[in-house]
Amino acid sequence: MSLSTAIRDVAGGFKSLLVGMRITLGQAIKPSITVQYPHQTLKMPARFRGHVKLVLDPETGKSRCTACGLCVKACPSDCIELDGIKREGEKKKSVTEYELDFTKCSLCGSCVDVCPSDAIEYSKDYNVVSLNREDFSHMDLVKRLEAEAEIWRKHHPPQAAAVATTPVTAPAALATGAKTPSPGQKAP
Amino acid sequence: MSFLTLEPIRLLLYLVGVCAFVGANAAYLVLAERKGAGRIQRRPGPNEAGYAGLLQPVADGIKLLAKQIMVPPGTDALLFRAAPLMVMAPSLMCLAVIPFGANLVARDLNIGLLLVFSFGSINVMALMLGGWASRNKFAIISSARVVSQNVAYEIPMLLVVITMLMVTGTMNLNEIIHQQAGWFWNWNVFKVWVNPLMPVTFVIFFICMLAETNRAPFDMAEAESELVAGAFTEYGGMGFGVFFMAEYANIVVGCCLATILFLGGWQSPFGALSGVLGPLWFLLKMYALIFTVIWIRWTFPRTQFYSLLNLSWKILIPLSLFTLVLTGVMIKII
Amino acid sequence: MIAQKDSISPGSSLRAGGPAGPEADQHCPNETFVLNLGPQHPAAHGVLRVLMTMDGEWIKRAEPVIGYIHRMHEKMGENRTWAKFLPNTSRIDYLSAMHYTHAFVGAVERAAKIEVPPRAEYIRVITSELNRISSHMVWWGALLLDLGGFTPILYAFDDREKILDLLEGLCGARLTYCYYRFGGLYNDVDDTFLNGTREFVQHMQPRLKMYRDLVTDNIILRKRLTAIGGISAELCRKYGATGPVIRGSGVAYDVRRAEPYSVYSRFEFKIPVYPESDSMARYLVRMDEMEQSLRIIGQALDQLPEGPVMGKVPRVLKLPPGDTCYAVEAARGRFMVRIVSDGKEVPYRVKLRTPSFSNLSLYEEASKGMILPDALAMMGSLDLVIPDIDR
Amino acid sequence: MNPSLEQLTEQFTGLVGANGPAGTPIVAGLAEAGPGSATAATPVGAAVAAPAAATGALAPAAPPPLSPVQTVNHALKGYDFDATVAPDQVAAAAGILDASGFSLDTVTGVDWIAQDQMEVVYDYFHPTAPLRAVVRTRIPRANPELPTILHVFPGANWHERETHDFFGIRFLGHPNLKPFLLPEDADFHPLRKDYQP
Repeated sequence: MSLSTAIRDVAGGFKSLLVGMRITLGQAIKPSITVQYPHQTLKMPARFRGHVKLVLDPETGKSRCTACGLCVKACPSDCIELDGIKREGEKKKSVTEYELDFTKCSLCGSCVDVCPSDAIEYSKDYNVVSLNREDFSHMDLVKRLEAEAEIWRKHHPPQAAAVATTPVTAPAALATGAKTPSPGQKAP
Repeated sequence: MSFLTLEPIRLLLYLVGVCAFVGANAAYLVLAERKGAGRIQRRPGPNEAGYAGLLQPVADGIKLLAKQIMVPPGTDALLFRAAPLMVMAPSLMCLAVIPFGANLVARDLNIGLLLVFSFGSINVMALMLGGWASRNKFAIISSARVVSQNVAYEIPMLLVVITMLMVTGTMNLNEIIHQQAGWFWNWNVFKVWVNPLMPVTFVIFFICMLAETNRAPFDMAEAESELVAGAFTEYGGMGFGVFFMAEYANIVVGCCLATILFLGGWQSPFGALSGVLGPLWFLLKMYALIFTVIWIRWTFPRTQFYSLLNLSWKILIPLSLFTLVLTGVMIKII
Repeated sequence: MIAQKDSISPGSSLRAGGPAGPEADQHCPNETFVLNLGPQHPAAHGVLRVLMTMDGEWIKRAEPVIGYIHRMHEKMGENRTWAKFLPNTSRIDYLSAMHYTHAFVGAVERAAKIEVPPRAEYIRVITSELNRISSHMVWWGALLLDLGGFTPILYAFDDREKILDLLEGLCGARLTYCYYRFGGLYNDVDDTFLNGTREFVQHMQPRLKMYRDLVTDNIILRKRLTAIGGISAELCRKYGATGPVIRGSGVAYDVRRAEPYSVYSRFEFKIPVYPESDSMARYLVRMDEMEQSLRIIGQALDQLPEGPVMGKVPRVLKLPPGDTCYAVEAARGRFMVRIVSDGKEVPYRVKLRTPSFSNLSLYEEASKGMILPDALAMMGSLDLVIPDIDR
Repeated sequence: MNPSLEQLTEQFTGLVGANGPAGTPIVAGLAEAGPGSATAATPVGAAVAAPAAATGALAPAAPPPLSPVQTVNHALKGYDFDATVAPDQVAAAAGILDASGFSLDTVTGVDWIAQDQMEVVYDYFHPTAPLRAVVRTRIPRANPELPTILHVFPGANWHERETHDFFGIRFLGHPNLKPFLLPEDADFHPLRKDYQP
C-alpha cells in the first residue's frame, strides 16, 4: 500500500467518523420521541387485541352470549370455561358464568372469530397488572360485564351505546384498570 | 486571610476541594452521560428522581452503597479490595497539580506534567490487578487487553507530550498556560507556525486520552457485549461504583490536561477577562471536551482489538513521531 | 487498510505458530481454557450458550449448546387441530411472525387445496415485507449493540415502531400477529393502514440513507466486519444455511425466487448478493433487503386488487392424507413447514425447519481460529433468534 | 452444475434398483397414512406383517402403489422430487444430491406406529436451481437404526441429533447423539406416538 492511499484511507475513515458525529448531533436537537408511560398513555387502535370481554348488548343491557361453547372448542389454550342456563320464556340459553384464564391466553382471537352471536370482543385494556394471580387465572367476564351493565342501567337509554365501549373499571378489576389511567386519555 | 497562607491548611482545603470536585463530577457526569445519551437517542434520559432526574446520582449512590461487596471465593482478597482504590487514588493525585485558575492550584509543581503522567500510569496496573484478582475468565481477558492497550497508547501520548514540551519548554502546567495568553490563536492547538500539524497533534492527544481512559470506542476493558463487564465483572456495590467514578475522574484529568496543553487552560479566548473568570473558562473548555467524549461514545461502535493496536502502532506513533521531528526542525529554524 | 489489519489478524504471519492450528498444541499444550459464554450473556441474544475452548483470546473451538428455551412446538402441533396450531407459529421466531404464519397457513392451504383470494395474497405480501423490515431493524440494532454501538438500536426502534403501529392498527397485535388465516386474512386492510404504509415507504428512504451514513460507512464498523467471519458458499451449502447468510456468500438463493409462493412472482425486486462472504457482506445484504422490501411494498400497494380477503374454507378442516411442504423466505432465511396428515382434524406430524438452526450449526466450523470479539461480531451477523433455533 | 429432474430420476433409479428388491419395504410415503393410523388402535403386530398389503386392502380409494422414485408437482406438494430408498442407501442418496449441488434442508422423522415403522425424511433444496428433493426411508420401530450422512453433509449433525432426541432414531456413525434440545438427562423421545408424558 502506498503512502498516499494510506493517507487517503485514514482521512476517509476520519471523515466517516465526523459524518457519524454530525448525525448524532442532528438527532440530539430533535424532540424526543418516547412516551413517558405512566404520565402519558397511548390511544389503542380500534382493532387492538386485548383480553376478550363479553359485549353488552346496547338494547337489552345484557350479554348476547348463548353459551354455545364454540369459543371453548376453538381456543387453542383451553382457557375459557363457560356455563349457561335456559331461562323461561327465552329461546336460547344465556350465559351465567364465563371464566377466562388470561395466564394461558395467547390473544390469538380464535374465540372472537368463531362466535356466532358476536357476544365477545377484545377489550382495549392494556394496563393488565395485578398483585394477585387469581385476577388473571380466573377472570370473571360475567362479573365484569355486570359492572358495565350497572353503568348502562344508570344511563339507559341515551348514552347506552357510548357506555358499552368505555373500558371496564369494575371493583373486580381494581388492580387492572382503576389505578392506572385508562387508555385513551393523554396527559399533557 | 493570614491562615490561608499556612501551607498545611491550604493543602487540606485543596484536598477537600479536589475530593469534592471529583466526587461531584463523577456523580453528575454519570447523569450528564445518561442525559446526553438520551438526547442523542431522542429520549429524555433519567427524569424521575428529583426535578428532571437531578437526584438520580444520589439514588444510584444509595443503591450501590446498600449492596454487598462480594469477594469471590478463592480470590486474592487484598488485591481484589485494593484495586478500586488504586484506580481512584492516582486520579485524585493528578488533580493536585492542575491549575484551575491563575492561582487556583494545590501545588504549583515544576514537574507537574511528569507527575500527572506518572500517576496516570498506575491506573493500568490497578485495572490489571483487579481483573486478575477477580479470578474470572472474562476479567482476566480484560486485564490482558488493558495492559496491551495502555502500553500501546502511552507511547504516542508521550510523544505528543514531548512535542509540547519542546514547544513550551517547561513542565510546569501553570507556566504552559501563561505562555498561551492573548487571543485564542495563541493557544497551542492553533500554533501552526511552530508546527503546521498542531491540530493533528491535538487530535492524536485526544484519541490517546480516550484510549488511556478506556472510553468508547476504545472500551476494550469493559466491552460489555463481549466480556460482560470485563475487569469489573466480579465487583458489586461500591467496589464497582469506585471503578465507575474513577473512570470519570480519569476523563476529567485527561480533559483538564488537554485543556492546559492545547486550549490555553484558564486563558480567555479574547485576551481579556481571564483573571477572575479564569476558572470559568477552564471549566467551560474542559466540559466541552467531556461533552465530546460523551458524544463520541454514543455515536460509534467499539473498535476491533487489533485495529485498535494497529491504529496506535501504525498510524498514531508514526504520526506523532513525525510531528515531533517536524516541531524540532521548525523550532531550530525559527 | 484491510491488508494492514491482517498482519495480526487470524491466519497471518505474525501469528505463525499461533494458537488455532495443530502446531499450537505443541507450542503451548496446556494453555487453553474453556469459556462458558452464556446461557446468560449480553451477546447471546437470549439463552444461547457457546462453549468456547480458548487460547488467550483465540478460539480453538466454539460449540453452541442450545435447547434452553425449547418448547416442543412440533409436539404441540400433534395435539391440536390445524387451526389451533396457528397461534404457535408466530411464537417460533417472534421477530418475523408473519412469515412463519404464512408458511404454516400456506402448507395447510396447499394440502387442502384452499383458494386464497388475490387481495389477501397481496396484503400478505405487504405485511410480510413490513415484518421483514422490522425484523432487520432489530437485527441491525442488536448487531450494533454487539459491536458496542448503543445509539443505532434506538433509531431503528423508532422506525420499527412505525411498522408495529401499522400492524397493530391492522390486526391488533404488535409482535405475534396471528393475522393470516387458512384461506385468507383475519380482517381487511383499511385506508389508515394503506396510507400509513405509503407514508412509511416515503419516510424510510431518507432514514436508510441516515443509517448508511451513521453506521454502514463508518470506518470502525467496516473494520469490525470487513474480511472477518468468512463463510464460504460451499460451507453454506453443506450446512443448509439460507437467507442473508448464503446471499452474503454470493449465492442468490431466495425462496421468493426459487419457489415462488403467494404472489411474489408478480413483483420486481432484486436479490442482493455480495460475494465477499464476510460479516460485512451479510450486513450489506440485509441493508439492501430493506430497500428491496420497500420496493415490493410499493408495487403491492399500487397493484392491490379489490375483493374479499377470505376464501372458502370448510368448517371442519380435514387434510387429505400425505405430506406437504411449504417454504417461505423469512427474515432469517428459508423457513419450511412440512406437515404430514393422516386425514384427521389433527396433524400427524408438523416439522418446522427453521433458518437460524441451520445458520447457527455452521458456527462451530466457521468460528475456528477467530478472536473473541470477531466471533461475536460474526454471531451477530448471523442474526440469530434463539426461540427460532430451539423451537 | 444445475441438475435436471431427469438426471436425478435416472441416478436414483440406478441406486434404488441395485439394492431395492432385497427385501426393502419400499412403501410410497404418500398414500398409506390414512388407513395406517386408522388401525392404530389394533395390535401393532397385525400391521407389521405386510404393511404394503394392508395399505392396499384398507384403502381402496388410495392411488395404486407409487414407484419409489417419482417427480411431484411442486404446486401441489411443495417439492419436485421424491425418492424412497433403503435405510442403508441414505448416505449414497445424499452423495448423489451432494454431487448435484443440493443443500441439506432438514432431517426429520415420522413415527408410523400403526405400521410399526419409523420414516426418516431428508429434505434437500438446491441453492441455485429451483429444485426441491425429498429422500425418505423406513426403518423398523423396534430397532430404529440407519447410517448417518454426516460425512456427506456436516450440517446433518444437528438435524440427526434432533431426530434422535425426538424419535430415538440412532444414526450409526454419528459421534455425538447426546440429548440436544431436550434436557441433558432426557431418556424419552417425545415425538414417538406412544410417548406418554
